Parts: sequence; structure tokens; C-alpha cells
Amino acid sequence: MVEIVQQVINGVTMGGVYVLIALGLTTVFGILGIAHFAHGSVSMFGGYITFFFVATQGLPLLVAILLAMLVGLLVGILIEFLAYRQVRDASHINAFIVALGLTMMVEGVNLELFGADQLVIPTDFSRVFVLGGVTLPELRLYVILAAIGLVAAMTLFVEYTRTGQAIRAVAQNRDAAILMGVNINAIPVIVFGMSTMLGVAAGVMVGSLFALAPGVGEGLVIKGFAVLILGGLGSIPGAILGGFVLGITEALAAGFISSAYKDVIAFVVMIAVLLFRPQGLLGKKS
Amino acid sequence: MITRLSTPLLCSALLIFFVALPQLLEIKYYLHLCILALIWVVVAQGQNLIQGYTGYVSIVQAGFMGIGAYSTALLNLHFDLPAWLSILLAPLVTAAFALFAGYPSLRVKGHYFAIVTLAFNMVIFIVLLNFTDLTKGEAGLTGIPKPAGKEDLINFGNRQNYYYLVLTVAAAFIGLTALIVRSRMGQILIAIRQNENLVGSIGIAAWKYKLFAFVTSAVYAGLAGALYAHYQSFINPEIFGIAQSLDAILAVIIGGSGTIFGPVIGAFIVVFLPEYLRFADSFRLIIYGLILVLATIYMPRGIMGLLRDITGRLTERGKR
Amino acid sequence: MLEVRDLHAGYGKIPVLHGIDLDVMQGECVALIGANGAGKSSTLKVICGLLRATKGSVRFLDQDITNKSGHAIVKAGITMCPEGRQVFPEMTVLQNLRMGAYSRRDKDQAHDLQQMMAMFPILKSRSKQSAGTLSGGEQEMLAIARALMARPKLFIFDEPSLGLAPKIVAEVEETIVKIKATGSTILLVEQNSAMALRLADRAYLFETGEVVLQGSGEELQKDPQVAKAYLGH
Amino acid sequence: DKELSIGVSDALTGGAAVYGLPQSNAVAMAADEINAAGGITVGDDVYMLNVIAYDDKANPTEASNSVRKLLDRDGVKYLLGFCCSGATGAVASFIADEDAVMLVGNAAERSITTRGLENLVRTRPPADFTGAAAGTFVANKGHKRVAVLGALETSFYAMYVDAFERELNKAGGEIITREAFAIKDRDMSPQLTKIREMKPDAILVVGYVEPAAFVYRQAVELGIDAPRYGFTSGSEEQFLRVANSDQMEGVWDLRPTELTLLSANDNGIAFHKNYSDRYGSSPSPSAPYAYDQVYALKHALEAAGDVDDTAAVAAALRELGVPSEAVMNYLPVDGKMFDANGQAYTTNGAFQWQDGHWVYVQELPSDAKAYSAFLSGLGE
Amino acid sequence: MTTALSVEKLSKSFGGVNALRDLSFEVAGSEIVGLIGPNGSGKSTTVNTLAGVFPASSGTIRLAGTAIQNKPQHRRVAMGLARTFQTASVFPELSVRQQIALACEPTLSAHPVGSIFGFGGARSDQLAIQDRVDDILDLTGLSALAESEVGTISAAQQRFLMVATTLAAQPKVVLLDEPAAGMISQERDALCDLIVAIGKRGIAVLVIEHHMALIMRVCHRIVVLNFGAKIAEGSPEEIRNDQAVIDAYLGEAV
Ligand SMILES: Nc1ncnc2c1ncn2[C@@H]1O[C@H](COP(=O)(O)OP(=O)(O)OP(=O)(O)O)[C@@H](O)[C@H]1O
Ligand SMILES: Nc1ncnc2c1ncn2[C@@H]1O[C@H](COP(=O)(O)OP(=O)(O)OP(=O)(O)O)[C@@H](O)[C@H]1O
Ligand SMILES: [Mg+2]
Ligand SMILES: [Mg+2]
Repeated sequence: MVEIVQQVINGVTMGGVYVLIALGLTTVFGILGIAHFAHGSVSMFGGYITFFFVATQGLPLLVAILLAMLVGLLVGILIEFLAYRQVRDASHINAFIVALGLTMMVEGVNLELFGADQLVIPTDFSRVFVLGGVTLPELRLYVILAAIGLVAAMTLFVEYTRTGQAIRAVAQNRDAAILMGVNINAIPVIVFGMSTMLGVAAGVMVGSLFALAPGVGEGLVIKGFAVLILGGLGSIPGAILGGFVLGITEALAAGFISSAYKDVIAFVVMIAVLLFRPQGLLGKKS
Repeated sequence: MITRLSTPLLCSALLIFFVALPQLLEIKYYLHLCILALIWVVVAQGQNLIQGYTGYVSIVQAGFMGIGAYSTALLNLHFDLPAWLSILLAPLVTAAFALFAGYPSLRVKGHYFAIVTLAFNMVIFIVLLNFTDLTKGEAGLTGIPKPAGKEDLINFGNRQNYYYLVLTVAAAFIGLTALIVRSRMGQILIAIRQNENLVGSIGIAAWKYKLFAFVTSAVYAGLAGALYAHYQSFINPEIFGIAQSLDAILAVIIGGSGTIFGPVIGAFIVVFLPEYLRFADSFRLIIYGLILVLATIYMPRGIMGLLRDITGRLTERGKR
Repeated sequence: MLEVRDLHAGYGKIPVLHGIDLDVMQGECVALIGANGAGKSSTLKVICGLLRATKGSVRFLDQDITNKSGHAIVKAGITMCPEGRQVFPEMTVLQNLRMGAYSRRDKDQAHDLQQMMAMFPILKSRSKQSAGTLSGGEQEMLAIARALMARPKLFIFDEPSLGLAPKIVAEVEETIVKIKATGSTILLVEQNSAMALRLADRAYLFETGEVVLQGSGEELQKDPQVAKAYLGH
Repeated sequence: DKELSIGVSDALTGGAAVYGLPQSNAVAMAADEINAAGGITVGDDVYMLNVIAYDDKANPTEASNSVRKLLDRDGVKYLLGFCCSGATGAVASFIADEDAVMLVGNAAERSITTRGLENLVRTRPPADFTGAAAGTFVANKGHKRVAVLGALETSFYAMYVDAFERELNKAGGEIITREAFAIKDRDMSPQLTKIREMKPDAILVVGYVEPAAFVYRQAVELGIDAPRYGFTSGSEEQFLRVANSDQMEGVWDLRPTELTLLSANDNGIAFHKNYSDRYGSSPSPSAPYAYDQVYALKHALEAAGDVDDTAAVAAALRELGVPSEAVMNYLPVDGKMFDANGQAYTTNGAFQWQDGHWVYVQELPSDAKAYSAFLSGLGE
Repeated sequence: MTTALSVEKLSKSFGGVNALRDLSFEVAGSEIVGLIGPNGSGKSTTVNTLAGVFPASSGTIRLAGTAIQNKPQHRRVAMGLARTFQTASVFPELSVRQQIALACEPTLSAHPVGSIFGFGGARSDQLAIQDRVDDILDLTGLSALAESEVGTISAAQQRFLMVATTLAAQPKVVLLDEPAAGMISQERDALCDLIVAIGKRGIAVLVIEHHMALIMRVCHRIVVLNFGAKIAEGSPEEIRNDQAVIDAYLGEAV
């Protein structure tokens, strides 16, 4: 029993990270139809920036995170303006190739600026809470809470603000949205800003709980896409559900079936789900 | 029109060039790259069939290469089949797997399909890595023999001969692709790309043809993988990961998807460009990425698209 | 109020408008009729900023709105109910109507919502259903209602009667009459030329991207060529 | 004087650059030292070394490309570096047919030196050579039920565990579970949770330092108090980035007696200083293997007396004694640095983390001659 | 006349919405039947259910006597049931000729794989298609546009093409969902003639339209739906004067 609870907790932490990554991806995808493959590397970049502010500039963690989010915001906007906007009218696969190119560029920049050694954002949360044999490190707790907070904020924004509605409108019918008076040029910028900030948050979590290193970003974005599909493309609740499902599946698979094949099991679960719900867990039938 | 007429000319010219190539190269290192590039031509051509013509972006081609490579290697090392035979069997094994993977994958469309195939690539990769009893994991399989050695009439141990082997295969598969897309089969695939619902409602069972395209593309990849294995005589999972599958997509897009020559050009770019970017050592990645972005922005329909536009303009001029 | 001068536009390389001139006066109802592909919708698209003009100008209330971005034009007071029921498929009927009032800041939107429900009862009964699953005609009605929600200075309707049951067509016609009665200005594109000409104070006949004939509704109805080709008698 | 080009193919970018870049640096440093000291005297010519280094990203295809480029285009005959088994295996698979000599460094996959390749030698001992010694050591500590958590997909780590298990079994102990993690995994708590439930006497962690460091930290976070043994060769700062010193306290690292200032001989200390001065960071454990390659090559060239006769040079390498400049503590077999398989052996050591530092506790009992015989037995 | 299509107690519901309720009617060979009804009354749903886009909730569909409600969409076409869509649906990058030729696929003997290497009766099929396509082209008045790209022809022409496409599979029954939508009266006249001509060829036609003039002119019989159920059936005359129909659908306008 203890073991199961412990494994679920292990899974929830990873799940929280997946959710944040997936949310960033799903908004960009839902609204702009872009498979933003560079998202993972950008998140890592955010993590690295935070590391830079904390470790070398000695700023307090929260300040560093906020600064990193601002930087992330700018990066996101730049990427939208310089790259994706240029291929907006081309087929989606082109946008995907651009995304690949961006991934390489960002990975390269990370490597140039921060080197190949893995870095960990230093935090002084080393306490561990124990409850009936189940352990929960302080840092993990904060990560889970932060993830939940961000998810809530984001959902409220999209569901209940005027801008949120506009974003959904553009996602569903661009021309009609224009005719309603939505500023069509502002939306992508907002969306990318938002998604990149979520990404940075995820990057910080990975960077403090685990590590920043070359290749980690790609790993994350692949899982992120798996979550998207699992939950249903463009569906925010789907991304949330999918993220936790994937995280917990991995933990249980590693703990009770096979640690070597835990990812295989996770992917097989995803494929199996699609067999029965081709539109994903919470996706809408097309 | 112009392009129509010139196509046969172009083909024969290209063929002559490639046949003569080994004589033109005095640094054999480039011959080595050409062999790899031609192997990639086969992969890219398969990718082109499913992505360029049928409109389904598959991200598992490298995984299929891996299945081809490992099956030929294992058939060879464990059951000591003759290499030429195992090379022929490899694509069939791959096809069998593609059949199995195709069913769930093709139930979904668009990005779903892309990610599901990507998941399959991950699965293949992880299994190759962890099923160490069979695959030796990361250490990889070594000593994969050439189809024929010194004592036989053609010694494929000699790189030049292997080049001609690969060239023949590549040419054959380019031809096959051309045949397919010109046939009714091709028409149906192209139709699926444009409006899959309508294909269904005019009485064509789209899934059969999608599966055909997917499995065929896997056959291409499987064969390419086998050729690669016997050329390098070493394989390990590393080279059959997502990154290489993405290269296959790149080759198609950069070259010009839905065209016969596009993937050929694309394959050579994918193999040669990184080598020519070595000078930039640590900036290599950045520059490569930048080139991709710019290329996609400024030639959205790939190099072939660009050529089309140019020839188009020229003919316009011609008319006036 | 609206004045279009020597308007040229096209899709990609293909030009489809070759110098359109038309005027809409304050408070009048102007109809554009013509065959498929004559360029009516394209003209409207240019006016609303969905399609770029390659030449010529569009002025609205004495300000130049040529190639202004779409939302600026809406702010200026033009709202179009587009061709082919461009609803937001995954939003509910209610949310669609709310989006209609997106450009409005005032508070009495709730009241307008009631009005719309009253005008189109079917929408009331389906207010929670997602718009994508509505029937063709239901969607058309939703699109009209949504346009009304914006309370624009100039209404533009692109084929509001397309795919509607005769009874509904009649209702739509009444609706437009009502809107006219409120003194607001209307630019109307209709395949149902008979209805268009009944409603219109003035009308323009389009052919292949040019205005070939214009005049009051009655004049065009009487015109033999129009009668034959468009009214079918 | 003439110039002799030597090639380096190694991971200069990407994840494995952690091992490859220092190797490439070490080669460059050794070459400069040699040139500064008057170059290599072969017959009556004096050669200055010129190093050409290409990036292979530890990727097999890239490795074969960069080596082909070195051989075919740059006319290089001597290949050094090689930090990672995959890329090395790819090159090793065709090097026999080339007019070249290949010196392998940090790549620990055993099969590289079991193929009877005449023109290949390796400075780093295979992992299982160390694993056996480690097994004996842990068994002697009286542990019976050992849980393994490691990068088992990487076969030389798996072999380390196999050898470890053999010795453990001899002493009546057993490995109760083998849990795996992948190179990019950083969250091992699921595996550790499982292990925690099994209540082992000890835990053995084998894998690259980046993931391994997390295993140690998360083990503490999960309240596991069994003693932790490992085979990671991580430096102090590498671990301290991930875990704090308390979380590391008492961890054992059972590995070749790689360079730490405590274990090093005078050469080692000098090397550590020069490297740090030159590159502004202390050398990785992989660096010395590459450094020693260069001096081994130097003496072999001088012995062979002909820079173009690679066969002679390869043979000379096999006859070589341990060079006086060598940084690692090699265990010569019959007085030779490389045995008949071209394999060199270093001493193995037990290091323990004690308040903030790796402390060299003792040398691990290891029998190079016996292992060498075992290795020759494996020849495929 | 033999019944080409017969529908018995057909029902279809989407979650809550009952789009069709126990709908029954028949269409005889070479008969032209109109299906009208208010918006949302279930006309397109009828077509989609008959064509097999989604399964019926209950009921039987017979094509020339054989029950087909469990057959997949493409089989139904091969058996002789073709349809058009309410909103234009075409292959934008094919030529008009190519699209029609493609629609002949279900009737061809040789498997497409054969055609890759040009064996297995591929040749004879080619010829067969040739003539059929030409015939359809001039029946539908598209001959002039045969070689032009479908994406570039006007909306009305695309609607004629959709009808042409249904004919390619040599159907027994064609279902036309608002074929005249957005046409001017000239074009509509042409369409009327086409529909009549199709009937003359012994093909049963079920046509959905909101344009009463057209319906009244071409249809032998009219079925009227409301809320997914049949509220009236009869000759154009009867329907025009049916009070229920007037209330539900026609209004006073006509
Ligand atoms: N998105 C588009 N891309 C390319 N060409 C288009 C596009 N939309 C319309 N056209 C072409 O522009 C021309 C004018 O089209 P438009 O829709 O303005 O005509 P219309 O008068 O509105 O016809 P309809 O009565 O069918 O609405 C037609 O030839 C049409 O084929
Ligand atoms: N996928 C669906 N999910 C839920 N309801 C649906 C769906 N498809 C159709 N409906 C409902 O079924 C009813 C019938 O729709 P249908 O499209 O058949 O109407 P119709 O008779 O074709 O109307 P029109 O003449 O306007 O095209 C409508 O009320 C519609 O809202
Ligand atoms: Mg129009
Ligand atoms: Mg309908």
C-alpha cells in the first residue's frame, strides 16, 4: 500500500512537469496549429537563465524565476515574429520543420552559453516530509503546488477573460474572429508569450528538481506531445489529465513492471488509448 | 511543359553522372558520404510516398531502418544466412512490423498520426537498446559481413563496388516510386492527401491505400537499413532514433515533397551539409538550424518548387 | 457613408476584382447581385479587411480604411455576416453570440441576447449545443444573430438566405426589413436576387469582377437581362 | 623537422562531450609538451606532432565519417581519443582493413579488445575487470542481499554488474534485483521505491555520474539507509551540483584508480595542475587515458623507427613497457603496458565520500594477468 | 417500377438530439424524389446515414433489395449508392477529368496495385474509363473544363462536378444534398435538366433542396421531414397545399 502511494506521488511530480510542458504545446497547437517542437529546448533555456541569475548573480530564486519568465516571454515573442509568422500561410509541416530548426538553434545556444555539463538550479529546500512511511521531499511538494497553481491560472485566463475567449475564437475560426473585431496579429504573440512562460516554469522545475543538460529538452517535448495526444489535441483539460496519467503510468510501470521498459509501457498505453478514443481522452470528435 | 520534356534527359544525365562519380572523386572520403547519401535517398523516397504523396507525416522511418538493419544482421550472425539473402529478407520483416504498427497509427489523422509513429520509433529504439541478449544494447552488433567478399566475382568489401550496388538500388527505388505515383494507386494516394472524406464517399476504402503507402515506405526504409548495416558492418540503436527520422522528413521537405527528385536532392543535403558545417565546430548545430529555418521560410515548396518557379518564369519569357 | 473606388483585388496571382466602384448612403439598403464567382464576396472581404486590395480605395465615414486590419474596421463600425456560416464550431450557441459583442464595451448585451433568442427561437432551444453540430440553416441563423449582436453602423450580409428553408428565408427577409426600419445601413449580397431586389433601395449587378449595371431595386427588377438570368422569368 | 599529423575523433559536442572534450584537450596538451621537448625522434628524423580533432558526437555514423575523413582526406595514420563505446565500436569494426593505428581511451565496452584487432590498443581497462574487484570488496564487507540500480542498457555497466555478481555469489551473497535507468533519466525514485520495499543490505549504483548522482540523493530523500556502493567515476563538483555533502556522506565509488589528487602519482599531480592551468577546469577522469595514449604512441613510433609502417608501430605498442610519463597507475602484464589483446590495466581503488571529498581508502585487489588470460579466452 | 432504395424505420440520434425518428420511404428506379423540411429536420443526416458516414441507431436500408445498413461506406458506393455533400467537397488539385476518373475506381476489375506495373487488365480498364468520363463530362456540361484544376473553377461548376462524380461509379441511386445551393436561376435551370436526364438513365434520385421551384419542377414525389420524422409525402401538388407542410416549412412565402 505504502509502496503504491509512494509511486503515485513519484508519478505526480513528473506528471506536473509534463502537464506544464503539454499546456504550452497545446495552446500553441490549438490556436496556431503549430507543433512547437522547440518548446522543450526553450524551456531548458529558461531553466538555464534562472540558473544563471541564481548561481552566478546571487539573486533570490523567485526573482530569478520571474526574470527568466520575462526573458522567456521575449524569446517566445521573437520566435513567433521571426520564424513562425513567416510560415503562417504555408502547410503545417513547414512550420514543424521550422520548429526543428529552432530546436537545433536553441539547443546550440544553450550549449554555447552553458556548456555540456549538467547544471542544477541550487535551492535550499532539502527537508523531507514523512507520513506513515510515505516520503515527500519539500522541493517536490512545491513543484506540485506550483504546477497546480499555474494550471489553474492558465485555465481561468482562457475560460473567463475576454482575451481568453478571443484566443479560443481564433483557434476555431480565424476569419470569423477577425469579423468579431479580434486583433488577429496580437493573438499569436499573446499565445507564444503565455506558452513560453509556462515552458520556462517547467524548465525551472526540471532544473531544480532534476537537471539542465543537453538533450533533456527534446526528451521533455516528446513526452509533452505524447501527453497532448493522450489528452486530446488542443484540449486544456486533456493536457492536464494526460500529463498526470503519463507521469503516474511511468512511475507504476517502473516500480511494478520493468524500469528498463517504463517508457515503452507509457507509449503503449498512449497508443492503446488512441485505439479506443482516436480523439484522445478529452479530445473532441472531428 | 519544359520540365515535362526534359525529365527523361535529366534522368539519364544524372545517371551518367553518378556512374562516373567514383572516377571523378580522388578523395575516397566523399565516396563514403555518397554511399550514405544514396542509402538516405531510398529512405527519403519512402518518406516521400507516405508524407509527400499521401499527406501523412510519419516519424518512424529511422526506426524501420533499425528493424531492417538488425534483422539482416541477426539473420546473418545467428542463423548465418548468406548476406544477400538476409538483405532481401530485411525489408519483409520490416513490412511485417509496419503492418502491425500501421493499424493503430492509421486510425488517427494529422498530428495524431505523426506522434503515434514517433511513439513507435521510441519503442523500437528503447527495445533495441534494452533487449541486450539479442541486440547487445548500446555496444551494438559488429562484424556484419559484406554481401560478397574477396573470393567472389564482385567484392563488395571494395567501397567502389558497394557504391554501385547502392546506386543500383537507389535508382530502382526512385523508378518504383515514379511508377507508383503515376499509377491509379498513386492517384488514390494523392486524392487521400487532398480530401480523405471524399475518397471514402466515392467508394474507395482509404485505409487500405494508406496502409499500402505506410508499409511500402517501411520496405524502403528496411532495405536502406540493411544496406547501411552491411556497409558500416556495425550498428547500434543510436542511429535509429527520432533525430534520424526527422532527417528523413527534412530530406523530403527541403528537396520538395510530392516530387520524384526532391527527396534525392534532400537526402544528399541531409548527409553532406553537416559535414560541410564542420568548420563551424561548436556552432554547427546553430548554423544547421538557421539554414533549415531560412530554407523553409524562403523555399516553402523545397528546392524542386524553387526550380519549378524558375523554369516557369523562363517559359513565360519564352512565350513573350 | 461607404465609398469604394476603382477596387482591384485577387487571390495569389489570380485577379478577381477589376475596378469596383460603389457607394452606400447613410440609412439605405444596397444589394449586390450576380453569378457565382462574380466577385461579390471578394468585394466584401476587401471592405472588411479579410482580403488585400491591390489598387483602389475604401472610405467609411470619411476615413480611409483601405487595407486596414480587420479589427480596426470592426471598431470603425462595420460588421459582416460572412458567406458560408462561419460560426465557432466548438463554442456553444450562447458563446458564439457573446463573441458577436466582442468589440462592444457597453453593459446591455444581456438584453440584446434576449432579443436574438426571441427573434430566432431555434437558437434558444439549442443555446447549449456546440455550434459545429447545428444544421446548415441553424448555423446561418446563428451567424446573422451574432452579427446583430455587434450593433454596427453598417451591416454587411453575404448570402444570408443560403440553404435556408423558405419559411426561414421569409423570416430573414423580415429581420432585414426590421433592421432597415431601425434606420441602420445595410450592404447585402444575395443569390436570391428576387428577395435582394425587393429589399434593396439600390442594387449593383456584378459580372466577372466588374459592375455591369446599377440602379434602384425596381429598375433592375424590370431590366430584361436581369429578369432572365437572375429572376428566372 | 617534419610534421606528423595525428587524429582525434571524439565527442566534442552533445551529452558525451563531458568525456570527449577533456580527452581531446589532453591529447592536444600532451602533443604540445612533446613538441616543446623537441618532438619525436624516429630514425634520424624529428617529427613535430600536429593534432587534427573532429567531433563525432559519440554517434557511430558521425564517428565513421570523421575517421574516414581523417584517413582518406587528411592522410592521418594514428587515431586517438574515443571516449564512448558506440562510436568506438563503429570505427573498430573497419579499422582492421585500414593502414592505421587506433588508440582507444575511455570507452569501456569489453568487446573492443576481444576481436584480436592487431592495430588497436586501449588504455582504459574493461569495466568488468573493475567489477570483479568491486564484488570481492563488497562481499568482504559482509553484505549478502545487494540491490543493483544502473545504466544496464550500456553493456559495459551490465558487465561490471555480472563480474560483481560472480564474486558476490562466491561469498554466498546475491543480487536481489537489477533495476535500470536510461542515460537521460533523472528521476529514479520509482526504482528506488521498489528497492526500498525489498530492504537490501546494500545498494550498487552503476552508471554515468549525471544520473547516478540523483540516485544517491533520491535514495536519501526516500529514507533508504542501506550502504551505497557505486561505479560512476564522478568528480566532487559533479556530485555536489546534484546532492549536498550530507546526502553523499559514506557513498563508496569502486573504480579504476582514476586521477584524484589523493590517488595520483607525481605525474598525475603535475598533469592535474597543467591541465587546470591550461583549460581553467580540472581534468575529467577520462582525460588521463587520452594523455597516456600520446606518450605510448610516441615511444612506439620511436621503437618502430618508421612513421609510415603502421604494422610495426602497432607491434611496438604491444611490446611497450609503461612509459615514464604515464599518469595512470598501470598494472603491466609480463612487464608490458598492453597485453596481447592490446588492453592496458590500471589499478582499481575504493574511494569513499567523507565530509565533502572523495577519499582514497584502499586499492582494490585486482589480478591483471588472470583477467588478461580470461580476455584472450573470449576472442571472437 | 422496381424499388431501388427502401428505408424502413430509420432512426439516428446524436447524444441527446434525435435527428431521425422511424423514417420510412422508398425510391423506385428512375424516380426523382424530393426530401424537404425545415433546417435541422434531418435531411443531411438522412443522406449521411444512408451513405454510411455514421451508423444508423436503428432501422433497415435496402439497396435494390439487399440490406446495406451494416456495410461500410465504400462498399455501399460499389453496390450503387452515391451521394453529394451539402457544402462543396472536391479534390482541389486534380483536374476535373481526373476527379471523375478516380470516382470510377470502385467499378474497375483490375486491382490498383496491378496498375503500378500496368498489368491485370489495367489497359482495358483505362479505355473503359475514357469513354465513361467523356460521356459524363458532356452530360454534365463540364467538357470545356475537363482539363482545368478543380480548385480554380467556380462554386457552381464545382457543384455540377460533384454530381458528375456520383455518376462515375455507375450508381443505382444518387443522393443530392442541396445541389443548387448558391446558383443563379440560369445555372439552376441547367441543373434541373441534368437531374431529369439522370432519372431518364434509370437512376433513382433523392434530392434535398430548399429551392421550391426546383423541387416542384423535377420531383415526381416529395417526402417532408420535421424534427426527424416524416410529416407528409405525396405529389408536388399535394405537398404545396398540405397545411402541415406550410406551417412547418413553406410558410406563406410560396
Ligand atoms: N479563397 C480563394 N482562393 C482562390 N480563389 C478564390 C477564393 N475565393 C474566391 N475565389 C475566386 O474569386 C472569384 C470571385 O469569388 P467570390 O466568392 O467573390 O464570388 P461571389 O460573387 O461571391 O460568388 P458566390 O455567389 O459563389 O459567392 C471566383 O472566381 C472564385 O473562384
Ligand atoms: N454530429 C452531431 N451531433 C449533434 N447533433 C447533430 C450532429 N449532426 C447533426 N445534428 C443535429 O441533427 C439535426 C439534423 O441535422 P441535419 O444537418 O440533418 O439538418 P438538415 O435537415 O440537413 O438541415 P439543413 O437543411 O439546414 O441542412 C440538427 O438539429 C443538428 O443540430
Ligand atoms: Mg459569395
Ligand atoms: Mg443539410
